[in-house]
Amino acid sequence: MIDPSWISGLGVILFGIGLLGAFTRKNAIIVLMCIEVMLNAANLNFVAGASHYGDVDGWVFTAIAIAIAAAEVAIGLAILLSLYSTQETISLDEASILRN
Amino acid sequence: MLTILTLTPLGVGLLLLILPQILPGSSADTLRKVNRSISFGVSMALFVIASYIAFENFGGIDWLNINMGEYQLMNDEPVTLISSIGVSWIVGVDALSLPMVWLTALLIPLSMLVEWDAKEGHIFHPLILVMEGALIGVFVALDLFVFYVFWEMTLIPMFFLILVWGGDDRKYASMKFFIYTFTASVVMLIGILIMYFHTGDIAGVSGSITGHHFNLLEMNSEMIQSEGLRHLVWILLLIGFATKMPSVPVHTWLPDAHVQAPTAGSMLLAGVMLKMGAYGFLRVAVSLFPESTVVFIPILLILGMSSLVYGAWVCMGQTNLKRMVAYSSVSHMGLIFLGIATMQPLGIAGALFMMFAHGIISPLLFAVAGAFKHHYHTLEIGSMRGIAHHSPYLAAHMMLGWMGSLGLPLLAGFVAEVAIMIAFWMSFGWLVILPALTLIITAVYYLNSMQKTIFESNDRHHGILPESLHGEEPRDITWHENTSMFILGILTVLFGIFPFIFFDMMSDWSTSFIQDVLLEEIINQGVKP
Amino acid sequence: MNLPLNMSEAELIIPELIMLAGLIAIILIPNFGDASFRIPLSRMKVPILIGGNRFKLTSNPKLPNRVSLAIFSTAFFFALMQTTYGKVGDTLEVTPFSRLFTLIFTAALILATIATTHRIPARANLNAPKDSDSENVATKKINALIDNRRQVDFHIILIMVGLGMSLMSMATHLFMLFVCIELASLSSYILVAFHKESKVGGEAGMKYFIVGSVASAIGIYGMSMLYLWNGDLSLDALALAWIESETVDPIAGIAVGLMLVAFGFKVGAAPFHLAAPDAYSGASSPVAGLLATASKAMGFVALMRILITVTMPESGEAFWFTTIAIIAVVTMTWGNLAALTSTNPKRILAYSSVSHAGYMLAGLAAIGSGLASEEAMKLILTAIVFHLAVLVVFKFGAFLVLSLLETEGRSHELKDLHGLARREPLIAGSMFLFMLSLAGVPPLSGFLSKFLMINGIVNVSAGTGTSDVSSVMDWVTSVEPVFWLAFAIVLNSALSMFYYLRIGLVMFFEEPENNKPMKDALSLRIAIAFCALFTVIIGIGPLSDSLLQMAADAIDSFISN
Amino acid sequence: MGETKNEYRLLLPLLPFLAIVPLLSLQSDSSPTDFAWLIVVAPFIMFPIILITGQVYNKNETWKNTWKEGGILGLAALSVSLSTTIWIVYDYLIGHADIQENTVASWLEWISFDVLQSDYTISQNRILGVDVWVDSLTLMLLFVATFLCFLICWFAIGYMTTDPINEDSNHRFFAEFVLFSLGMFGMVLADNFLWLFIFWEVMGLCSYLLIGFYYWKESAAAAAKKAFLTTRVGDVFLMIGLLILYDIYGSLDFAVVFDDPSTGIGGAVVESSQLFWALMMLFIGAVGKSAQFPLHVWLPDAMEGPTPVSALIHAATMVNAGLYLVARLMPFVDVHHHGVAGLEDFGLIVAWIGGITAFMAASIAFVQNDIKKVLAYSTMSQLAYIFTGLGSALYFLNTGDHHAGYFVLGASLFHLFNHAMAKGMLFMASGSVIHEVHHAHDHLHHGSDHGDHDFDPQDMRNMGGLASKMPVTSTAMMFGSMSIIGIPLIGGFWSKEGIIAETWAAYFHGETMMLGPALLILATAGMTGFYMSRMWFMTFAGQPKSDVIDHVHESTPWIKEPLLILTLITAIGGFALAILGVVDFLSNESQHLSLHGHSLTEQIIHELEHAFLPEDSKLRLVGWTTILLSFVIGPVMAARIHGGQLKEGQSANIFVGWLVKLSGKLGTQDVTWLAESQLAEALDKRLYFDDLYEGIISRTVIPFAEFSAWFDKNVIDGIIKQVESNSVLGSVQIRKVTTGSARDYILMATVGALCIFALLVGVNA
Repeated sequence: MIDPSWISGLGVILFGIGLLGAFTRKNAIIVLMCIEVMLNAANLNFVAGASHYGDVDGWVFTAIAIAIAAAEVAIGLAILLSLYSTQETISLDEASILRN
Repeated sequence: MLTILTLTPLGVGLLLLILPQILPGSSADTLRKVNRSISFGVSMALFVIASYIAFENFGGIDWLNINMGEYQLMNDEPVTLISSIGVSWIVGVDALSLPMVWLTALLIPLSMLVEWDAKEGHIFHPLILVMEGALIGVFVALDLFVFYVFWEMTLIPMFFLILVWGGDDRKYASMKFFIYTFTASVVMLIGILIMYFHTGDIAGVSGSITGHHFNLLEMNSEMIQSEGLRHLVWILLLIGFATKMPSVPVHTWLPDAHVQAPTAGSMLLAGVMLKMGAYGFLRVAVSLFPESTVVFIPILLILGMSSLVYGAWVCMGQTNLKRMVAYSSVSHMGLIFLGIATMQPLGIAGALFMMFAHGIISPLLFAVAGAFKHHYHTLEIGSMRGIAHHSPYLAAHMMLGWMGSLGLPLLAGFVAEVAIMIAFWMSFGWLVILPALTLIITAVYYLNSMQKTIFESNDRHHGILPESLHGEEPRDITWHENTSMFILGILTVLFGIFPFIFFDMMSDWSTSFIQDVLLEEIINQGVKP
Repeated sequence: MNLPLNMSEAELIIPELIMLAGLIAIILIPNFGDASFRIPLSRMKVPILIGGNRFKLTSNPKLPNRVSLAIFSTAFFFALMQTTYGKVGDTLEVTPFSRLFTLIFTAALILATIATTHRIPARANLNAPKDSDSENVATKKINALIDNRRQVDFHIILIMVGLGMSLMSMATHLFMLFVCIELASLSSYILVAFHKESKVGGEAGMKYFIVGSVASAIGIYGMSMLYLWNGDLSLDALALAWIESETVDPIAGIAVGLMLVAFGFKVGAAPFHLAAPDAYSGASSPVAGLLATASKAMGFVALMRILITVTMPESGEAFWFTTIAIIAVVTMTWGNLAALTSTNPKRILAYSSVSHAGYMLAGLAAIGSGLASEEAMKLILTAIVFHLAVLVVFKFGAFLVLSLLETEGRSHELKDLHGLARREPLIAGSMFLFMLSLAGVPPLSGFLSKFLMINGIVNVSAGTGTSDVSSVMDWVTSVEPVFWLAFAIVLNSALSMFYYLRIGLVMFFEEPENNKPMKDALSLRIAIAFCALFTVIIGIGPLSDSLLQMAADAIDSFISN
Repeated sequence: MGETKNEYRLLLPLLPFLAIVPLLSLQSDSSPTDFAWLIVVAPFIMFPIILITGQVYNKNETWKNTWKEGGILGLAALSVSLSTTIWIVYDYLIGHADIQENTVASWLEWISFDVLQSDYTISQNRILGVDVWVDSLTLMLLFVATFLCFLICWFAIGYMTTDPINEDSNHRFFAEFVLFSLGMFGMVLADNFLWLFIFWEVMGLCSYLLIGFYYWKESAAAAAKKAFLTTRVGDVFLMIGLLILYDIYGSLDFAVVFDDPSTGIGGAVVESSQLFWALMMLFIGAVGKSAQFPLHVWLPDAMEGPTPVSALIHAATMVNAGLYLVARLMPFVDVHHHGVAGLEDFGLIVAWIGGITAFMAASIAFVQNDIKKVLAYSTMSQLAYIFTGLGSALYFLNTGDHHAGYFVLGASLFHLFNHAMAKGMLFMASGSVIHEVHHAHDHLHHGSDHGDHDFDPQDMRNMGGLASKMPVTSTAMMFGSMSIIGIPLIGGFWSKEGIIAETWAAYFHGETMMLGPALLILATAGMTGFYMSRMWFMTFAGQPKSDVIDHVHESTPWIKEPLLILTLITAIGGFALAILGVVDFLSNESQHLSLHGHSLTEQIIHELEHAFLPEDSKLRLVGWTTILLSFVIGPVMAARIHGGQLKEGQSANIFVGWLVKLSGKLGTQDVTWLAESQLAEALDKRLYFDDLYEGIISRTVIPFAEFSAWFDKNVIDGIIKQVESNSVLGSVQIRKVTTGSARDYILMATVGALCIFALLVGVNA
């Protein structure tokens, strides 16, 4: 059995990658992926916690979090589509009519 | 009675503002006339009530023997407004507020009369009525929360008066007026809140979730333990009140507001709104924090003196009639601080009378200035000469008002000046030379401005008309303006010759005020009377 | 078999159940039609009512709107009438606190629904374009048809927002709290992006979504760390663990910090607020109003849960005190400064919303200073809740006015407000009233709430100065710094006055572009009038008293668990 | 003026007013002093009536012809005042009322208040009220005021209503005139310093209004302003004086203050230094009002007002207010009656100011060509005489020589009386001259009264030889001038002699500082002889210097009667009063005017002896020097320069004819070299005082005022504006952070999160 701290350590790395990606990448899809990565980092924590405490709650949280992530992606993609249909870009930098 | 006096104009004014918008029909002109008549009628009725209150009481023994804390409440039962934080409706008047209430009730119909034919009259006159309610509310409320509410509420109608009916630069002026005074009064609000926080619960305001109340009558300085904090509260209050008065160096909103305001707005602004500052200062800051007041006499002295002297000098440098009159208000308000700083019953009575006298003289000044604007379309001193030919009545009113304001005996302003001066000499000796010399400066700028407007055309039959008239035939003032100014003029003379109508009452109040509130601190602080 | 919900518990959550039922109903009802199912092998047709040609009633495009209005109104009514409180399952608890927030949320949703009636107009009796129609007319007809089609979508999402928010206020479990917030948030992303045909609609939705998702991902990660730390995410357990740990565990501290980011985004605290003005100006006014009131209230509930219920020590300064205080000051100043020169009324309102978040955060900071007695803490919390409640009236009121403007086109420029007083004196008057209330001018309700806030801060701090000093300077130097939060609020109020008045100014001063009165949107007008009326009567008088009492009761229940 | 005969019926409305006082005296047993309020109230009531009626019925024929645009109404009010005054004066003179008895009784409790005393107790109910104070000083000045107001109002009806320039605005004149009378009467009657000051200021206002009566004339308006402001400077100091007095005595009532001036409120001993400053401040007020150096600049300019105004306000009444005030101060220094010792310096200062002004004004009068300006400087100079006299009186009283003090006090006040009568008359006469010359000019240049602006009807260089054309006026003017010069036996002689003699006496008494004033006024006596004579000769003797003069003739009766009455008083009144012991009466030494038990002849001889042959040989020398200077040298010089025979065929009446002839015989002297000298230039420029003041004001006051305005606009308000613009700038900057890119938002959020961590760690570490 893997020590939970390794798992959460991986989580920290994943979270860092996700966050870094979120504000360095221009492409909205990639940012969306980064968000997924961050959510997965949280999931890893839940999993680690569940195994550490022997608590079933953590598993449940993970499952629900995955569901939330799925919903988020669905909505996100839809929004990105509608953005693309009007502005023909999904670059975060270029879609900046609203500013100041 | 006072409740009626406060709420009727508010209610009727708001109703007149809103109802016609909802009810369809009736032409704009009819509406204007109806609204105007109703507003004027209501304000006259309120004036009658106010006079009744005033004359019923100031002759009576009860009235003269007011002691601090034994207010003659017109409305006996405090009504709880917001029990959760201890707000209740307590109103009352004493010699400090009564003249102000009467003055307000007087000036409202007069200012309506001056702008009888204002454009968009269906809003104008009701707005002034709303103003009346708020102003009277400030003077009668004895609950600090309600006081503050009315205090800020006066800003709104005035903001509109300036914004909608003001001069060319009214946008800037109305914003400045509102933000400037609002800023000062929120600073004051902190002071009020510190006081509030230190009050204990009292019977009758139970159910307060905070355990505190706003009842001014139940507050005293002992409730705040820390002397430093007492001083801080006093200073916070002073900031709010001094800005309203206004005192140098926080006076610059006034000239802008005055120059841009319509005549009625200026009259009310100068006549009553400035007095709110002095009133509040006496009612709240001095009454509750006598110790700080005595400790900070130098501050009062500096503020008063700089307002008076500096204001007068600035007046001399003005070229705009209304601006000049506005600065003269600053200058005169300085005398009020000086009167309070003397810590003499006479000085305080003089300050009170100054509030009243300036309240009838300055509206006259502004009515005159407004008439210039109205009939000659300019306020530039020196752009015209010999106007007395064309507008003899205007010239006469100008003469009277100007003379009254420069403190000519037998006119109301003199009484206050001489009372303050006597007290000032008793307290500060030769320092009196500064205010005294300022009287000369005052005379200089008033005479100069008169010289350069109504006199000196070098032509027996014609004045030199301003270019802004564009060759129009100049007119004298209309009958409404004339009536209004005439009444103010008569009152100026009346209270100049018979000041005791209000002065004795004020004097008795001041005596008991000194005796009950300030004397102990004066002795403690070792201030030499 | 155990029912997941027994009757007594169901009674407690009637408003939520109504919304749930409504959600199902609003999905089903517009689909009712005369479709029938032929029993195989027979000629008998059984009407199944779903599909086919819709009935006249169910095909009416105005129906969803009415249904959702009815749902929110009933929910509001039941929430108002509720007198019994208790636990529902393990993760929900109905308290006066949650009920007050349900009221706030449903009230905001009612207003949003009314405004949407005119923002996304539904037109019954609309025909498809004919060949003879010109291109313009055809486009118009098609757009109207699209509007009709998506009526129901909008209201479904609206109800989901309501459901999420309402449940969230009851949550006693952190994970439940998060899930509910996600439900409401995800729905609100869609609402922001709802006007996908406009360029700004999609963009606003995208920004709000991306930034919001990042924030909530950070928050969830923080929550997961909290789980790692404690192993139990119910608020009670967390609070207990917090008290037991003598010093702040770094993991827990970081976890709370991460969650602050997520909730900070929701309330619009600097520097997490940046997407908010974009979202407000891109979204339709009703949605923006929803974000500024209900969504903000939701964020504050979460903040209060995490900061007060969980991490507030018994005595002494909370570890987050300085952070929140600084955020508060930065937030209010940033919001006001940015609004100062903005020319888009929605952005101005958005920034004003940011600054209001700052005021409320200042209140929270005052509690965190550890100087507050229980009384003072209650007072400040009451002030915050009261403020959130009255915000619905005047902030949403302002957005309603903007909605009215949107019925005739744009509301993105201050220019669109020019001369409103000439055209619509009452509307302009109401708008001015809302502005004054936002600025905190008495006797309006905005004043009362801000007043209570400053009052609370002063209450906490004014007693801290040394009492035996005689000079002002000594006192000033001895007073706890939290006292200056009151000054920060006051000075910011003065600063904010500038742009609030500017809106008044353009309405009353500038010449209108045209003099025509606006569209006769009666229900919207009535809603505006109601808001204006309540802005005044909640400011002073018995109604303000009872609302304050309600808030106080809510806080009592909030503190006690 | 054809309707001359009918004009008197216009006076009929006066009858009921004249009947008021007799009716009252019959009806009531009370002392006439109880009705003293009538003196003030009558004009007070009439003022608004005239003003408003005049404004409403302006241009109405009846109002114009029958009511003389309010003149008749004014006269009616003044007649009430006059008759009441006469009643009171009579009552006192016959000894019904006791002058010394004055009690504090407030007729009007103006304001009442309390004072926090230095022992921290509050005194109860101090009252500043007003009542009537009557003593000999009051009686004399009251009579002068009411009498002259009445006469000059009479004169004004004729003068003003026939002057086309005043068309339709005379109601304003009469209303202000009446208001002025109110101020003057009130000031004289007031029983305390405060009300004295109040009425004093009312007079100031009226002076302002009346000088600026021709308000459209720039010179008139400027003169009015100058008058008001200059006197205002004095008034402010006067007010400070009141404050000090009030602080010392706790009251401003004469009765309280004079009861025992050495004891202040609460029995405190009054320090002389304290009182000195109070008196000095009051004196500065008096200097301003009475146009003494250095606040004298306004009086010559004040001649811009209509001539009746000059006659009344700027010669006979208002300018005397300063003298009245100083005379009122006597009890403070009178060590004989509880006065405070050690105030000789005050007397010296008063005397010096008087001496300087007397000399300066007289020398400037040398070169004036405007007939009214000559009179104005003469007024200034004569008032200065009185000040010198009062200064001596103060000195004597304070050093304990109260006999001399009372004598010179009485003499000074007597001179005040004489001067008022004479100068009022002189101005009226000059008015008559101006009026007729103007008319003649208009007549000559028919219908073009706007055409010839160069012609100045007040310029004596346009006159000459008028003695034959204007017999009444020339006679009146001659007696008036004689009185002013101090020609023996006529009017002013009796008083002037006393002043000069006693001032010298003070010097002989050992006060070397008194030498200056004594020498100055002695010299001035001669100068007075010169410039008054010069004026007369230039106007009435010699050849006509302008073609206008041939058409001059005296016409309006309204103008003539007052002249005649005053001529009579000037010619013999002085002598008569001197014989009746007016000097002692005025200084409160005696109660009545009477022969003091002597026979008439005895008394005459006594007075003559006293005047011409005083016992002290030094004083005898001074007296004769004075007579020599003023009677011989001055007039003869003037006659030599400006005198001359009338035109062929013209003759003057016997009163003046001799003088004209005499002047013709004295020959001529050319003084062109003197007239063109630097000195004459300086005198013509009024010794540069006006330039000096104007220069100072335009270099200091006005720039400073402009600087203040600039400072207020750019610094005090500028700070506010700076805050505003900085906010706007900050706003623009901070809005730039919202770049519109979601990436940046996330970045900011991350930075924020890091900051939060930093804070959390930093604070808790």
